[in-house]
Amino acid sequence: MEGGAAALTILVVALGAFLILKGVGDVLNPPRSTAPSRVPFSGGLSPDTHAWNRYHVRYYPMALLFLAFDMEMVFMYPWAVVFVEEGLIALIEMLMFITILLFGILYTWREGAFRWS
Amino acid sequence: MVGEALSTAGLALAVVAVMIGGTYVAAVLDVLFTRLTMRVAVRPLAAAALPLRRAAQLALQRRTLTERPDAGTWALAPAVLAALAAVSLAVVPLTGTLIPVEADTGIVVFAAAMALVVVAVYLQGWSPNSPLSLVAAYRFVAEGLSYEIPFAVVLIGTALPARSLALVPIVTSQEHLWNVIRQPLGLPVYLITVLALSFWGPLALPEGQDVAGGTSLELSGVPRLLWRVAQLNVLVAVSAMGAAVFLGGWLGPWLPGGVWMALKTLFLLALLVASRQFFARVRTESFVVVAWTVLTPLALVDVFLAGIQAMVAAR
Amino acid sequence: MSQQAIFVVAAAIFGIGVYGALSQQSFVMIMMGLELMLNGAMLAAAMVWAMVAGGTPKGQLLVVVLMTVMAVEAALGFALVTGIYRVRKADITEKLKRLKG
Amino acid sequence: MIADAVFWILAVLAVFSAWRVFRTDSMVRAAYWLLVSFVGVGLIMVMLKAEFLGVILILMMGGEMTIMAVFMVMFMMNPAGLNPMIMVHQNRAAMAAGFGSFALLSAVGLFARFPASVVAPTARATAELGTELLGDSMLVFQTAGVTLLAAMIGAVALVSVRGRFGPADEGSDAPEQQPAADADVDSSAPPSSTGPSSSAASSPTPPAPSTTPEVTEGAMPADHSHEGA
Amino acid sequence: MVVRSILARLAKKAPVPVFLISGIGGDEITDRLRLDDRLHVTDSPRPAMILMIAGRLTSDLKYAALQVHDQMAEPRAVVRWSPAERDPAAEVFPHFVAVDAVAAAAAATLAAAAVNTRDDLLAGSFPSSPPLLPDVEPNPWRGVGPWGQGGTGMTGGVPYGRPLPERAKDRDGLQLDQLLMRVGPFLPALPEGLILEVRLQGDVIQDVTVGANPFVEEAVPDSEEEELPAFPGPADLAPFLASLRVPVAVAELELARARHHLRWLGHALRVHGLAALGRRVLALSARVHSQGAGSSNALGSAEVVELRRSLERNFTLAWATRGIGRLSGDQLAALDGGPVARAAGIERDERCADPAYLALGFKPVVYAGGDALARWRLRLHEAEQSLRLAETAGNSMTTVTGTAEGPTGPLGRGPGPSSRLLPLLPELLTGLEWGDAVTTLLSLDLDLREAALTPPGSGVAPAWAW
Repeated sequence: MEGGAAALTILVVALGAFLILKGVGDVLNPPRSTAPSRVPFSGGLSPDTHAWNRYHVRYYPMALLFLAFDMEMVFMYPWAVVFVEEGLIALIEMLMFITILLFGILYTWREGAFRWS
Repeated sequence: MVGEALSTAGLALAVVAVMIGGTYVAAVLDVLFTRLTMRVAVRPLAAAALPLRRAAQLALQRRTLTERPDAGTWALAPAVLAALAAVSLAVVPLTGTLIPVEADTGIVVFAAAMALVVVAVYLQGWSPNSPLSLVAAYRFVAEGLSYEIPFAVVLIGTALPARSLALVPIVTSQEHLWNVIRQPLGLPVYLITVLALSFWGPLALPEGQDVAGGTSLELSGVPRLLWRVAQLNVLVAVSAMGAAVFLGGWLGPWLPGGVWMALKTLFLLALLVASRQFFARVRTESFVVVAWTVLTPLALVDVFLAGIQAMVAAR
Repeated sequence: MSQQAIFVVAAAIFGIGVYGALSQQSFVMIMMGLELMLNGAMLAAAMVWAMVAGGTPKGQLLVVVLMTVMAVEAALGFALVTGIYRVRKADITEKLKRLKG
Repeated sequence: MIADAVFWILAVLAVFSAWRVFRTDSMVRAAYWLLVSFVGVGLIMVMLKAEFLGVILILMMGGEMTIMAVFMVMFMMNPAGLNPMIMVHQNRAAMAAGFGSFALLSAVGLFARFPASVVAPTARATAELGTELLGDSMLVFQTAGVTLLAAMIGAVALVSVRGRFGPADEGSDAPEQQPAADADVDSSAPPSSTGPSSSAASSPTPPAPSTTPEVTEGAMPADHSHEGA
Repeated sequence: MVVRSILARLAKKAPVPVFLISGIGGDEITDRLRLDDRLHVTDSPRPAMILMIAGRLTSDLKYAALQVHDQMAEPRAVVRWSPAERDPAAEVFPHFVAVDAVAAAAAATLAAAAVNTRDDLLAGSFPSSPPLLPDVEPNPWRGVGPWGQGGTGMTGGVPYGRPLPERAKDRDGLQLDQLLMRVGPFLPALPEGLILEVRLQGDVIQDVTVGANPFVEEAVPDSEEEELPAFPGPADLAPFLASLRVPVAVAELELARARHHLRWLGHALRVHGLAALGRRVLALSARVHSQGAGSSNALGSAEVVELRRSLERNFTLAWATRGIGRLSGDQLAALDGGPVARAAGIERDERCADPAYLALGFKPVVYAGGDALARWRLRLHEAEQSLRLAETAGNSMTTVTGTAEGPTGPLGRGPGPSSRLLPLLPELLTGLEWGDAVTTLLSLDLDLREAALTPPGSGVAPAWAW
């Protein structure tokens, strides 16, 4: 709890310090620009459109795999704490759980879904 | 009440001091390694001053804008990155007694803060509305989703012998044998994943030359400086954590604990900083495949080996 | 930080989630509404664990299960959205209704 | 006292950001507002001594919301919200349902009597959860594994285009849709995202969509929302 | 003010951040500038303080240079050097520091001028260069649409000055937006002067159009201007072009080849993330230069051997380039030899036809991989071989004229190597991820200056003749 307060303080201080430094920079040298200066850099030429687009994420199967696989962490942390006390049963149960999940990676890999689609 | 607040402030100051000092050292180390690789004369004093001079130069620049950027998230990105680095550094015990944030779930806090790094880098690349920067942002998402699991899993491995997620027990559990020896797969996997996490060296995918700097492509002046500093902050935080969980933290003979911790952190920091002189940047796709099919299984093997080892040791 | 206060906050988050899930046209936005509802539920569950049930581990387990549900929902939801977009070239619910008719 | 203040700040942050999710045009911002809401709830959980659950929630959501952002940008037209947009239907009914559920649940919370049994300050919450997972609730744990595996395989099989069941985009060139074919749709609001639909899309860049009917949709809240539909 | 002066004093000894632009006749100078300790060459114009223009700008380059100038953060200034006495492009930069020096001294003078100009900029005694392009939005939009943002509907109009990208088909079956990206002539990762119009869906290239070569100048027939000065071609090709007409010392040619390959390697390593090592290789290439032909030892070959050994062991470099940018059989045939073909197992080298080389025991280096990995290994191997040849060649001269094996491919037979490669780019790059596309482009060693000697429109009469 006290630790949480300290961590929160540090978080807010760091966040604030960086935002303030940026503000100071803007006060020291207020940004100003012309339309050509705002063109995004790609080697000296201008684009036709905005860069923001319906970006085709080529690794979306991997992203979905991550969503599910990431959950393993929720179970693994409490498991790690009691592992030594529980002994063999803990090892076997987690081995089972992880083996089940590893099939997911195996399947994805076999489908070639880690490659750019 | 007041005393408590004062001690909290003191600990927060310690974190800030370590962060600033570490960042400066990392910047100087980078200059030194770069010049050594170039095989040009290295003047230590000039190298020590160079990061400050560069920073001053950037501070004097007028920041540039892009066409309709997302100004809010653009300003927030470096601040978020630095704040995450600060929080993750704060959970690392600096000595047996100087523990800025004593959390029962220290490594979970660390992993959570580092998981949010993806958010900061993605926002940095997304916000300026610039094509190459956007490509870089999405690259880092691919990278982030790949390194996160092995990164968190090898940290869990260090919690097994300690029977706790808090960092002080994890360090003291290494009294007889450091985790780097006990769990030989741990530190290598950790170092690879934190390189990806701090987008540095061979895994600086979102800042590659092929995207002309990517996430920092449109940055000039103070925002660029802050982004560089925040990136080094992350390097410092992960080095300190690596020293604590794999190299026995403050443990060591003859010297005071703080010195040991500083030396070990420096060692890992130097390794990480130097990596960019030796390894070419890898392809995003290759990294994704390897992270899932090699690093993740290796990390899981590491955890189970650590578990068996801890179980045998407890008998 | 009483039971009641936390419950009201959880209810507010849940209510916003209900609004989002019902009002949004885009599938992904609907999923955000669902996630918010689960967010409120998790907060309530955590409160029950800490303040009502006296720290029984089952309370924590409930939160973990809710989190798993969220991950599964997200993974399958995104997969479905991708599949729908692939065929229909849109991700909004109206289009689906129209295609049915 | 300070704890109360912190709680209320976090609570307001969580609720405010939850509300912003549906009130912002930029998909990235929407996803990260949701993340802020989760972070707020996670921190409240930490204050409730559910330290592990709170932190792990933030850890999980960091990844999940980035994926959320990435998918939303992928599928929403105008993902950065450069043109203002409101993609809502039955707005008023939804608003009523939202308020209704909030009022109902709050009433339950405020007026129902719960036993007050506070978690022991010395409790090792994470270890207890671990023991529970490995002991009594072992089945839950293993079922979760199987469920996650099913989710992984299902998701990957659904999306992967080079699966062994042939190309996934077969039949993806939908015929031109006739908006007026369906009576229950407001005919003034033709399909919004069919601008360069099938036939037009075969040429790499169709002309700017300003002349296609899609512009009528989503321009103004009043034009757009299908209230009472 | 106090803060500013303290910062300015601190900043004075920092390397000057420069954005390098290399025009006609500036190719060797930019390499030397990269080796200058006083300068820090940036990847993007945004953090640069000095826009450094080495060489004469053609009209195509001029506009891009103006754009880059305006993109730089203030305070900024232009420092330039031109080989031509009168440079019409110079007039567009109203305020610039002109460096007047012979080509050999230009790099050092430019660097010194950059340092002085930076110091003056920071001290406020030299005004920051004002924006040069007119402050006009790409599209008029203000006030249009319900919120004045320039668009109506969800995707219509030109919100904030530009339209939104449009959807297009994709190999993946998801019809998402296609982003048209114009990359060009000054993107540091690409060959100097290469302009590409790339259509990206996600980070995968859907379509590539190669833009006009900016080094090709069209003389305006009725202009009052004096004749354009003759285009010299790339500097490191000069001995090879000379050998088309007269016999040239083998040692000189081989040194030039080694220099070219090392120079290429230096740039490639920088783009692959090994900037410091790349600089070391560039410095090595410059040393090969200064020792020149004739001296039979200490040409840096020992260093090249060591470099080759260490790079062959660099597994991440191999990993980043393996399997990238393979050419099909037809494409290789169109190249008619050269390092890219030799890296794909085609043993063709003009030097084999020259008795002078055969007398030295020359055998062409051939690699089998055909990918970017094989190409850089081959070039490194050839550099080592060339240095050995130069050491043993003594005073022997080439005997064959009319054709020559240039560092990038055969010269004197139809279009030059880069002119042969450029038309292959669309086919080669389509379907690649952007990073892989850059790796591919890099590995081909395109030289737009060389391509300007045989512009595509010039038909069968190559410009080797002059």
